[in-house]
Amino acid sequence: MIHIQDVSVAYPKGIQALSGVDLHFERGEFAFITGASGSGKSTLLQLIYRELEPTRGQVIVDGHDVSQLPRHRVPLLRRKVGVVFQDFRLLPMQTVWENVGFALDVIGATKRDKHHRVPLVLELVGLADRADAYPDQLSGGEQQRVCIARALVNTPPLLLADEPTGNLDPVISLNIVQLLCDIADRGTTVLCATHDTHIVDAMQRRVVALVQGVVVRDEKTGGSYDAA
Amino acid sequence: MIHIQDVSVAYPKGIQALSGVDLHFERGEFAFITGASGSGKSTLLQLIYRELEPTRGQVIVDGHDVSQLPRHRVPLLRRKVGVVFQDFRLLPMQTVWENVGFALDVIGATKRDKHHRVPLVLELVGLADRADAYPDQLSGGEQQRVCIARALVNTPPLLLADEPTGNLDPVISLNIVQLLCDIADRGTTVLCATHDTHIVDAMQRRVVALVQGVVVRDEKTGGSYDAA
Amino acid sequence: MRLNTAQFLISQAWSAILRNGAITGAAITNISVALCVLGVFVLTAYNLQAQAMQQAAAVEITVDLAKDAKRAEVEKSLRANERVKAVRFVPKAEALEGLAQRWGLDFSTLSRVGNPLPDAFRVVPVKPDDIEAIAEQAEQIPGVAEARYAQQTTTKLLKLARGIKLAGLVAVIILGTASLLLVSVTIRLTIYARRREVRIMQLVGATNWFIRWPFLLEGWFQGTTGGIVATALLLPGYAYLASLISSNLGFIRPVQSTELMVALGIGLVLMGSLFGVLGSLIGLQRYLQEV
Amino acid sequence: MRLNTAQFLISQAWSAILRNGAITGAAITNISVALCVLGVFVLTAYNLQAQAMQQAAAVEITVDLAKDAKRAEVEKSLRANERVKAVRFVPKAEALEGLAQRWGLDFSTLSRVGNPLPDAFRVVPVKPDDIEAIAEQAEQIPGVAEARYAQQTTTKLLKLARGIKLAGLVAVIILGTASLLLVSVTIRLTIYARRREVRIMQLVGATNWFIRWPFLLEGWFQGTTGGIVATALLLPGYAYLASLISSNLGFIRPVQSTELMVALGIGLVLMGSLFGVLGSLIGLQRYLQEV
Ligand SMILES: Nc1ncnc2c1ncn2[C@@H]1O[C@H](COP(=O)(O)OP(=O)(O)OP(=O)(O)O)[C@@H](O)[C@H]1O
Ligand SMILES: Nc1ncnc2c1ncn2[C@@H]1O[C@H](COP(=O)(O)OP(=O)(O)OP(=O)(O)O)[C@@H](O)[C@H]1O
Ligand SMILES: [Mg+2]
Ligand SMILES: [Mg+2]
Repeated sequence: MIHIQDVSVAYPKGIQALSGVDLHFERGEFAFITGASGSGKSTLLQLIYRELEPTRGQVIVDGHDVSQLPRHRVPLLRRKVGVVFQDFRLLPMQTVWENVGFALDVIGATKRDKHHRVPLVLELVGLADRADAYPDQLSGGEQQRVCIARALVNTPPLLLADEPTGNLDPVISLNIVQLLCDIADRGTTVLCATHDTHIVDAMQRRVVALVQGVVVRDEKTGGSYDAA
Repeated sequence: MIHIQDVSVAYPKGIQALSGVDLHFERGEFAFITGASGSGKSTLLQLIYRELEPTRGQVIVDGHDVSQLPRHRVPLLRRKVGVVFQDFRLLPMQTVWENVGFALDVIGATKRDKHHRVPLVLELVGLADRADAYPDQLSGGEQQRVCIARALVNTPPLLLADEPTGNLDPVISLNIVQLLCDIADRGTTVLCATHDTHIVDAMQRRVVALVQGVVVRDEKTGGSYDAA
Repeated sequence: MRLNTAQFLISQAWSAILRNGAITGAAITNISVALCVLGVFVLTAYNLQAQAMQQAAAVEITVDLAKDAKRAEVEKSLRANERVKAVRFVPKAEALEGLAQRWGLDFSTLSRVGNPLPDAFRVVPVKPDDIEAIAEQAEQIPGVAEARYAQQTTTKLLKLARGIKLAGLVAVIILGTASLLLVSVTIRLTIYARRREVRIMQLVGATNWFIRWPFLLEGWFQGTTGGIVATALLLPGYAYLASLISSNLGFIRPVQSTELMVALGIGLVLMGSLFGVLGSLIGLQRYLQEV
Repeated sequence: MRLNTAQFLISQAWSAILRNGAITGAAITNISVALCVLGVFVLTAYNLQAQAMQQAAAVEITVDLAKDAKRAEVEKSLRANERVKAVRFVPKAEALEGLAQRWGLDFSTLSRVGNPLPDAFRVVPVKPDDIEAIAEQAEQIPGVAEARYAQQTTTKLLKLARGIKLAGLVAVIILGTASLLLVSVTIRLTIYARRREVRIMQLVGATNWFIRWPFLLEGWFQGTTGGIVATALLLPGYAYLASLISSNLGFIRPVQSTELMVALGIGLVLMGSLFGVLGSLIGLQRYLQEV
């Protein structure tokens, strides 16, 4: 599903966010991306939904080289990728319901479909009763859950979750990650960047660890023992 | 230092964020505020720096009733309170250096003072080499550390940290919280809202636990055993 | 685009208009002001030109008859010209009386020494522009001694009217451009305020047109409303001013044509819509550039 | 405010201007356009009024002498009036010749029957407004039979000039208000785009004035730059247009006074600064309202 081949990303001022990263993820695979703050986790995920292009190397998603994608095809790629952004990125003038519904509007879903699926995912993240609230009327964790709901609602074949539990308490966190695992088991590829060692330890799934932009560890199943 | 007396906060649409909260914090005290997502931690902190006024009850900070404060005195209160915001709230058009410096500019610090103290706190949070970056050129954890640096830089007598380690890896997290504890031991009152059970367990400090806006536990020293 | 999507985009635009109340209001204010100013300019130019034309239209041609002329035939020939609006016979006695009155002379003395003036026709042209041609043609008529008119004054006034027309056109084009600038910059500012939203929509997989439509509709709404407000301010204001001028400066007759007013109103509203849509397109382009 | 703080606030404003390049540019564009339009209006009104005054100024008073008048004494009395600019003697023969020419008559026949016209002085007033008073005073002078002038035309022109002056003033006031609106709404939009920043500053403990200063300076900068740009566009443009009109429509003499240009330029720049500052103040107030 995802083939990252010898990818490097350099930001201006000589900041090397990723160096020679080689990673391959199968369809339906679940993987944690761990690493210290600033080690390149978000950068890695941004490559996949093409918020960023690699300075060197290739990122192939679902058979297409992402950097070769013509501009008008980029939205099509993004519709196949659900993203939980580290900073949420909710539309401030839209309610929770509308924010989640937007991901369905974009793919041209019918009204009926929307009214069926939006409440479902809101229930899943425990926000059914806050559907009419605007993002700035929510707590940090609630906003994060809206973002998760939006990423899930159109059941994309690929799910990228950047620190999806940073603002959530341990119980909800575990539920959410369990949910992501279940989704992966039903055929969705899930990459989850996280710092939460508890969760990594609990799941015993594939772990990719980054240190200063270099993959230092990639194990099929594992804990967080040297993730930091 | 802080006296919260029978405080309730109700948001519109009947959302009761806090109910009858009675809490007292001494000068130089360190306390964790724990609780599930949406339990009212941020609301509690917002009362203290008067982003919010209680629907009922009194919040007394440093001898002044915060809701009675005339409008023009509010900035003076806020200068005595360093806040690590859950959503960072960095000025997007200012560099890291300027963002941190702004807290000093506000109190009219001299240029010399600024050039002395800003690098110091940036060093403390491990961002000395990113001083010239703008917030959107930083990773999530780096932004969070800038916010921490800004809260610390003018050594306020009161420090409120709302989920200060949500985007940080375990090692840095522990360092930051250790730093907060050290600051408390030197006489600053520190309240730290967090979900991180590791850290709460490691520190063995006062823990206030909220459940749906009600204080269910307040122990002088303790772990996180029933914080969720 | 499916009906479903269209519906969604319209509702999207409408709710954005409502929720961004302050900013929508600000944009509409700016657009109204810009269009209002444009309208004032159009009306001013139009009136100035009409005024000059009116003055020129007051000029008559005096067609002096030869001693042996056949009055009826000359009159027939003059009236045959379709560029002539009116023809009036002025006997030489009347002409002399007019002369005496104008110069404050004693008419009786003057008429005693014999009237040196000829009989004449006063000819009013349909269009002041034709005055020269009419005079020339009149001189060809047998029995006409001379056709005279206040040549200097008339050419001056005609030149002036044409100058004003040209200047007005140039001014309206310049001002139209200025309005377009004002409207599009204003809408660009409203989009700037929401650039983060545009980015988020892109990241969630919206195509550029999916993002554009609501903004276009919003721009269209703001522009059209601005045009309507401008018209609503301008037309009654102008009508009031015109009646004020008519009654206080009787000799100036401001243009009070319903057609002009309707055309102006429609013009302003259309310009508002067009500029609103264009402004949105231009304003968005920058943020849609980056994928 | 300590010098230190002042320095900081200025540098703050300056860097905001630079970093918000796009938005600063947009705001300056809008402000320039608004002020330019205002300037065009001022110039138009000024020229129209000057034109009407010029026309009125061309009117002379004809002072007819009585048969027994002492020419030298009358001339002395006329010249003694400080409201009189020029006095010219017109002998009756010259007057008759002029009359004959104007009416296309045979001068020799006319003069043979005796010249019925009196000797006269042609008097030019300093200010057209004084024409009535001068005529009245002239009639008091012994030896003067009558003082005549084209009363209808003159009063028309004077009324017109006054009307234009008033209308121009009203238009300039309305347009000034419109410009203020445009400028302040524009600046309000730029502030709207940065409302989050205002909130953050408040939460970090900045006083309202500490937040206001950089925005005021920015507004001042945008307004002043807008005024300068407007002046830079308007004055050369006007000079070009004026010379074009002078050479093509010789009888219209556009006002080409350096003082007027300087005053207009200064006026526009000052209005820009003032409106920029006011716009910032008004625009910010909303966001500073909430503590
Ligand atoms: N736009 C940018 N310009 C310059 N440098 C950047 C930019 N974005 C990220 N960086 C730098 O690249 C490095 C990797 O960033 P990235 O966001 O991938 O880290 P991360 O692993 O997600 O960290 P965190 O856990 O703190 O979110 C960091 O040092 C960051 O400062
Ligand atoms: N402006 C608001 N309007 C309405 N409801 C609000 C508003 N702000 C917060 N709330 C609600 O109040 C409750 C408490 O919110 P608060 O932000 O204090 O939670 P929290 O403990 O900080 O949660 P988290 O850990 O997720 O940040 C939540 O249910 C939230 O939805
Ligand atoms: Mg990250
Ligand atoms: Mg919170």
